[in-house]
Amino acid sequence: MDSEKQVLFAGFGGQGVLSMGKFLTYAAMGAGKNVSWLPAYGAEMRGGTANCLVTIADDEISSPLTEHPGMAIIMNRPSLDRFEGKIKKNGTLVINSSLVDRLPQREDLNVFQMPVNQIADEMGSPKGANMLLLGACLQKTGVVTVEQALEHFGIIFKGKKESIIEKNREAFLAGVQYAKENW
Amino acid sequence: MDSEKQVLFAGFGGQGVLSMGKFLTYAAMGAGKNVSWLPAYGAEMRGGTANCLVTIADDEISSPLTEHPGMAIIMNRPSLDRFEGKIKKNGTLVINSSLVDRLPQREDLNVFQMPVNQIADEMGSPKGANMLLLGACLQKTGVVTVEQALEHFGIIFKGKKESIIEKNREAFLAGVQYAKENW
Amino acid sequence: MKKVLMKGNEAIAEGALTAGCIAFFGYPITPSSEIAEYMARKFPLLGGTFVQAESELAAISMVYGGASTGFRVMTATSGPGISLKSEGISFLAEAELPCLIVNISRGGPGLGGIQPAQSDYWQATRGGGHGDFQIIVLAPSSVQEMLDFAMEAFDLADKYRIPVMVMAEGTLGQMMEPVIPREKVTQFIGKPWAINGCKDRKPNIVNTLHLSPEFLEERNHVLGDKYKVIKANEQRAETYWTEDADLVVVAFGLMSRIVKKAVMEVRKRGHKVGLIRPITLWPFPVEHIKKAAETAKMFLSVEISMGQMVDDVRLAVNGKAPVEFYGRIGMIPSPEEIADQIIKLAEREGF
Amino acid sequence: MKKVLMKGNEAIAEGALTAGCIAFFGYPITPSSEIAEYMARKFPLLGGTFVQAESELAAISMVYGGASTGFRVMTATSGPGISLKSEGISFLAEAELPCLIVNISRGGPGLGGIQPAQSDYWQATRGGGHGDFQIIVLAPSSVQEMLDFAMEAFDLADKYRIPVMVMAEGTLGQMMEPVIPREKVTQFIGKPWAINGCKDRKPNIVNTLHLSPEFLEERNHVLGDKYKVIKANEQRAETYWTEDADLVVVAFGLMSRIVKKAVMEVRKRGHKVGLIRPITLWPFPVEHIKKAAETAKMFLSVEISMGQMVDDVRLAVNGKAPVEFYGRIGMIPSPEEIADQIIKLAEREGF
Amino acid sequence: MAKGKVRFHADECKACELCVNFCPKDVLGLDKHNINALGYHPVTDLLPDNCTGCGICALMCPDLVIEVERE
Amino acid sequence: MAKGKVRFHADECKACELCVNFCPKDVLGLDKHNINALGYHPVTDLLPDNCTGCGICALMCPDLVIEVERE
Amino acid sequence: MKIVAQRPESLTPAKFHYCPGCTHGIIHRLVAECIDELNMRENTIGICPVGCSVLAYDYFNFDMLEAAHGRAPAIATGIKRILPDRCVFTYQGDGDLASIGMAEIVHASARGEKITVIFVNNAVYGMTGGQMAPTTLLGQVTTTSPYGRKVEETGYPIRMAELLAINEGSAYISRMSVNNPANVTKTKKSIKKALQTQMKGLGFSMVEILSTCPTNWGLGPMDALKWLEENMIPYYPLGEFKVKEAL
Amino acid sequence: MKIVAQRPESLTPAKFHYCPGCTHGIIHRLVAECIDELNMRENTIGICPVGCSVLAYDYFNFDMLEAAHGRAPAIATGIKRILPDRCVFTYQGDGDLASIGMAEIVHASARGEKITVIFVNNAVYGMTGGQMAPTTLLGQVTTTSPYGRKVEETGYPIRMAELLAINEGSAYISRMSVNNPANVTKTKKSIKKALQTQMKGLGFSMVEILSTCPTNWGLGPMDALKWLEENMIPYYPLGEFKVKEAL
Ligand SMILES: Cc1ncc(C[n+]2csc(CCOP(=O)(O)OP(=O)(O)O)c2C)c(N)n1
Ligand SMILES: Cc1ncc(C[n+]2csc(CCOP(=O)(O)OP(=O)(O)O)c2C)c(N)n1
Ligand code: SF4
Ligand code: SF4
Ligand code: SF4
Ligand code: SF4
Ligand code: SF4
Ligand code: SF4
Ligand SMILES: [Mg+2]
Ligand SMILES: [Mg+2]
Repeated sequence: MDSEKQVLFAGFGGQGVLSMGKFLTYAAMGAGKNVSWLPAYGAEMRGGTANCLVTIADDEISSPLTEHPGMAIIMNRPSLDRFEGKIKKNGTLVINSSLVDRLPQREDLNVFQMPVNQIADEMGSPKGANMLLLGACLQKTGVVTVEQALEHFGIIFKGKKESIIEKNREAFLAGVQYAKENW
Repeated sequence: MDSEKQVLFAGFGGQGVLSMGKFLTYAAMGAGKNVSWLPAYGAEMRGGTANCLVTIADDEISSPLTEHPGMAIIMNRPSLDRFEGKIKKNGTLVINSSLVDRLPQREDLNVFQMPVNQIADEMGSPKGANMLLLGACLQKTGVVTVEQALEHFGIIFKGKKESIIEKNREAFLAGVQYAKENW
Repeated sequence: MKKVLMKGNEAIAEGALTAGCIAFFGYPITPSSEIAEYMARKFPLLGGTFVQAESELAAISMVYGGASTGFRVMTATSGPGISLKSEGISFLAEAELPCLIVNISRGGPGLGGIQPAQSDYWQATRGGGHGDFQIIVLAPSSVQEMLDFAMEAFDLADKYRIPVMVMAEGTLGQMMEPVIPREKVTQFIGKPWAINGCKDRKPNIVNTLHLSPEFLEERNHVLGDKYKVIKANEQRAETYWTEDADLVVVAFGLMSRIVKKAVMEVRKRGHKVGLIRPITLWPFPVEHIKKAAETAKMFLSVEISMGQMVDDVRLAVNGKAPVEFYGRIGMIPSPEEIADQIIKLAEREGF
Repeated sequence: MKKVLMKGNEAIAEGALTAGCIAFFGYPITPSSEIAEYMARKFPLLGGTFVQAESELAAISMVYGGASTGFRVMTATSGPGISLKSEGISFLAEAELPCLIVNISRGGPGLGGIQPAQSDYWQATRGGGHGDFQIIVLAPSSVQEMLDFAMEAFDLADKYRIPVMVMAEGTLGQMMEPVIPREKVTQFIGKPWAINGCKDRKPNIVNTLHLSPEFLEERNHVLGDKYKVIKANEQRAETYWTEDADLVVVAFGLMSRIVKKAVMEVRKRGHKVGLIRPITLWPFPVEHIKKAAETAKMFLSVEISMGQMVDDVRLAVNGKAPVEFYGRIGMIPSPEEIADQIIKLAEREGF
Repeated sequence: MAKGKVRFHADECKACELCVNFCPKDVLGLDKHNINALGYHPVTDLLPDNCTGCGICALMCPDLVIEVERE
Repeated sequence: MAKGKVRFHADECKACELCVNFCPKDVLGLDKHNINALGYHPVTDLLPDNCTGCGICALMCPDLVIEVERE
Repeated sequence: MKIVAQRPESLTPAKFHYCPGCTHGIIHRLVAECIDELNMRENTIGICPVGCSVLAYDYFNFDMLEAAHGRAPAIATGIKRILPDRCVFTYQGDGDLASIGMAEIVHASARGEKITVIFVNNAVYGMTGGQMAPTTLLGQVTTTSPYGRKVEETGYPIRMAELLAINEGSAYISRMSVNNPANVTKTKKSIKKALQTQMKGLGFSMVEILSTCPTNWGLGPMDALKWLEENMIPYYPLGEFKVKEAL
Repeated sequence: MKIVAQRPESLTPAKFHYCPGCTHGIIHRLVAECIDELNMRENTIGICPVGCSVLAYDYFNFDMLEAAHGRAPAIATGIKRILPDRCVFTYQGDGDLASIGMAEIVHASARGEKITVIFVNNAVYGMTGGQMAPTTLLGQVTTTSPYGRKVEETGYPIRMAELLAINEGSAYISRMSVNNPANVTKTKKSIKKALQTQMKGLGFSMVEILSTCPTNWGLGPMDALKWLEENMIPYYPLGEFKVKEAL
């Protein structure tokens, strides 16, 4: 692992991309890293796109910004169009293939696909789509380990109902499973 | 007459000092001079003091301001206190002795006094006090001539009722008369 | 035409009417209220619109609406009123709506006093609102210029689609001087962007919201480019006796006339002093100052403030000569006082 | 204390609470609303006062009332809101009422966008209101500093009886970083001037009206003298690698962190580049810049605006070296972009 | 009973189901097999023959998804 | 009938004559022989014996010129 | 077959950005239909507020102006005074109209300004993420009344229609709702009446419309309509509060 | 002899700067007397407006604050929320309260802010030299309605007491007048009731007081009182519009 990792999450406003990023941030902080979570806040308008950038480093983070994240988690088509060109050379691209109907044009990227919405719908928890994808990503890339993430589940969802936490954990683990089986 | 004359009018807010100055300004303009009329506007507050400075010149007026007017027409005591020291050396000071209960301390000034309020009250036109004093001043000092002033009476009071114009003219002429007799 | 004796405030109103202004929206405040009062008397006879707004916020918003119809409209106020209008002015600048905004300025900060001041200089030329924008600011120095600059302001506003401010010390609004009236303007620039009903054309939109960062940036560059053109073309100043001057005094507005008299006085006493009088406060007459800085040994900014324009003088001089400051607040210094200051400086520096 | 992950907006609110702030008056606006929301959650539990005002005008007036009681109070908003508060800020400055005003700034002018910007710099440091006045302006660059500067702001405000603004790009308000909480402040300066009922003393008056020109001028000098003291004592900046720098970049806020990374990058490539990060935007760290200007061959002001702070850099450099500008609007340039700019300059100038 | 026909701009449907709930003839429902560009299961006519063309669905649709024709 | 007495801070009188007009006993009037520091003929009691001390003059005086005593 | 419902000409083809089930969309359509039916599209100038409907200039197919927050009635005044024969309306949310824009709306009404105001009351600040509005109901949870709106802290929700009906300058004032088909139809009639009031020169006209904000209420679209009916209508009675038939 | 009328302790010895016969002076005295009688001088904070009464801080003998134009109710809110047991009142003119300060007064009332407002309605902007106010009567000549206020141009005078009485947060709202001794006495009673309403914590209280401006009306002091009686009272009826006795 490098000394500094930057992960971009992007999708529609309602897809929970900001929470995905926050989750990762908490988990990394719990794992003793320096972290920052930076949303491109567009919340003043409904129905727009949303994205956030998580930086995880061993040392002080001088810039919580980048134009070239090492990894991008893309939840919809417009986000792929917008960010494909920005990902670092040989970076990682994770795609929600339920809502992205094309593959990247670049050939240097490590691409992983998952029909997130379908799987979430099938599981009966459409709101769990983001946790599904996150689980898969962590399983595959180890930005933080799945164990580290699970450890901080309680802290991250503090104040939420137990049933909701449980649903999220289920989705997360299903994602982990999916990655193990398919990626 | 110098190429530039500056006359200060000062008194209470309700004493018509601003109109006195305007009158002189109109008259001087009518007489072909360059003029400016500059009030120390305090009208936002009631019951304060009021003063204005009239500049009359043959050439362009570069500064409509001065700290040292050649002539001051003082309608009340606080104004004397405030402006006595400012009048030009050997300048002219005209005092409303009805409301000014002292003489100036400076000895270089040409001083003229007139119990303006008493006379105006006696004439039955208390509002004519300012015109009384102005008439006297012009008669005495000739900043503009009495004839020039009378010529522009109609223009200056344009839009006012004829009876009001007449009252003012009467007061003005009474002032002229007073100066002839007493100064 | 024949000279007429007028108050500065009346002259500004008369200038606006002569320029074809058809609506005034304002809220009274000393020392600017006579402008509104003049309009209230005139418009009912001329068929224009006078609205006493419920506040300065409403007034500038009415100007926003009025200007968007393409007609010439204006408002007038004093310091605190400009503060209240500053959100609106930022909107007008971004929407590129031409209009006239008058500040007959008084002493601050806070409620302050109603006496003349120039301490709204920064507000007028820089931070009078959020975001990157500028408005053209004209500073008249006589009642005649109050009238003339009101007309000029409307022309500049239409030409560049920009709000134009005329800023004058309260005294200039209150004093009377003879004024030559001008010919009524009857020809105006077409305004195809105006909001007046979309008959026979596509709908027009007046808007300042730009949610996309890229477009927001583009808009700022459009404005920025326009400002560059204005800076290149519209810097205005008067210079007196600067060619051989050791000391160049910089002063604007009525203040500049007082300084002029002082400079004349001091010249008589043998000191080489000159005067630059900025007419446009924005764009600031950088070129005039730069030129003078080639030969002058010192500059002196005289303001009725604690020192604001002096920054612009320093920026223009750019270290070529020392720039001093002399200021009063709440009162206009007399020619004698300024002359004393100049002589003190001249003697100190030995020129 | 243990680090907590916090949004910048929450950190500012938490800092204010830690500093003993007992009342928040505000009106929601993106990207600052979380400050109000945080206070709305906390005050009912802590016994303080949260009032959602009907407008920014009302909010700043409530702050005026609240601050006059002598307690620590605050408000928070973004660009357009500051414009609406500018009359009130001028009043607060003249009445010398200590308080905290937060601007989580976004792109303008007009409604603009909600993306980060630094284009309210002029408004904050100069013309944000009528009349001659200044407020102290602090620019944090991390979420930790959002908390710390809120505390610092209250101390400075009380010490100098002056409104203090914390100004941060929207991004800084929205981003999360780990933060070390601080000890709660429990000791405060006495405020004998406060309005709280005249028991056992003469009545106190909070007022900004000064009808006498002489007294108005005196008040302006009282303020002016205070500002001089603050300028002498409170200029703050961080400098990195300026000792041997040919090119000194000046940048504040979150922007300065991006620049820092770029500068590190460029240093690696052998160019002698340094960074000055103004922490106080007013008083501007003139001394730091002057010092750097003794050796640096060039300055570069990097801002998220069309170029505002660059004026202050130029005023401080005073012609000793050229001062260049690079800016974006609506978006924060990346370290890569800044590095490119610096290298371009370095190569052009040959250092 | 009048005969009606509904047509959809399915790409603009946000699956709010207001039309579904207010249709007096239970004509409408969400198409669980499709996801539109907005990411929603768009509206469809499950029982087209029941439609009377009353227009209530269009009246309640906030997004002008539905056009209604009546005989 | 009650007996009253009025005293004046004559320097503060602005000669508005509200007291004069509202006094039910016509006690008050302006002193035409005096001008106070404000430049007005100040109020005075022309018929002091009529005063009942009813206080109406003080009630209506905007400038707190009048103090009233009653037996 | 004849078409009984289709996109009015006074709307552009642009898709609304509103959340699923948000009744802003219904209200937009009603306004557009009225303007079509009154044949005034080319004669109309609309003013959008700052609020979720800030982008209405993209949706209405006639001249549009976007106002500063709360100032729409003053802007409308500036336009209408110069172009008195145009149809000028503002479209405003409850934060915009009843909070920051209170002075402007009261004065437009007092002046009898010949404009029409479409006032969308959804009891919350939608655009900025669900803060309390002056119309938020007692007990209602918002991000700035996280423990429910309490009288002691924030006072009472303001009934704008009743307040403005007091002013003599108000010629037509009503409160409507779009919570069911019957009310939607009534709302449309009321909007048309308000526009006609303006064009007849009778004075100020406003239709307050109770509207939903599923997103910030945290309810599904249907539940939101139900919440509106059960909670808002009892506090904000529907009806016409002022109807001036002629001068 | 016992003293029946003398300067209240709650007034300083400073002379009023008001014009001859201006009833601002009477109202100042009434407020001071009420505060004396309620024994609250040391517990009171007053806020003066921008208007002729801007200098009231020189006249009232307790803690005073001078507000920006129209903002007094918001300032009062800031103080009262922090010092809830103090007596906080604003003193405002009709330009200050009903024009530029409309939003602040309506919201203070809606919030049920526990403050008292002394609202001096003299149908004109006194301080700035006689411009039209929102309360200027139809036909009344002012410097900005030089041909008489006309409905078509400026709409209708606003009746603030009636308007604010609509708000549930208003606990005591009255309109009084100081045109004759009987009404002055009633006004004083009403002011006291308003202050008591505040101190009992019942909500917002306001006394609107019809007052003269001889200078800008161009009338002598007595004629001004007569004009008030004959022209203002018919349009602005006197009385109590809202009296909440207890919570
Ligand atoms: C001067 C100013 N203050 C605050 C804001 C932030 N703001 C944008 S919309 C809004 C409230 C919108 O609520 P509402 O008017 O009820 O409309 P809705 O979104 O609910 O339809 C606020 C406070 C702003 N843009 N400008
Ligand atoms: C922001 C602002 N706008 C305008 C003014 C000017 N101004 C001072 S007092 C006043 C009106 C006063 O009228 P009113 O409130 O009726 O009080 P009155 O003098 O009649 O007692 C105005 C417009 C100001 N000081 N500040
Ligand atoms: S037109 Fe009527 S019956 Fe047909 S689908 Fe729509 S609501 Fe149902
Ligand atoms: S009402 Fe419209 S948007 Fe909602 S589900 Fe039906 S068609 Fe789709
Ligand atoms: S106390 Fe009564 S009787 Fe005596 S002077 Fe006064 S009003 Fe007249
Ligand atoms: S009422 Fe007062 S001010 Fe007026 S005349 Fe009588 S004593 Fe003098
Ligand atoms: S936030 Fe509320 S009001 Fe705004 S679009 Fe969404 S549902 Fe509608
Ligand atoms: S101007 Fe009018 S309100 Fe002001 S003090 Fe004079 S009479 Fe009273
Ligand atoms: Mg709303
Ligand atoms: Mg008044």
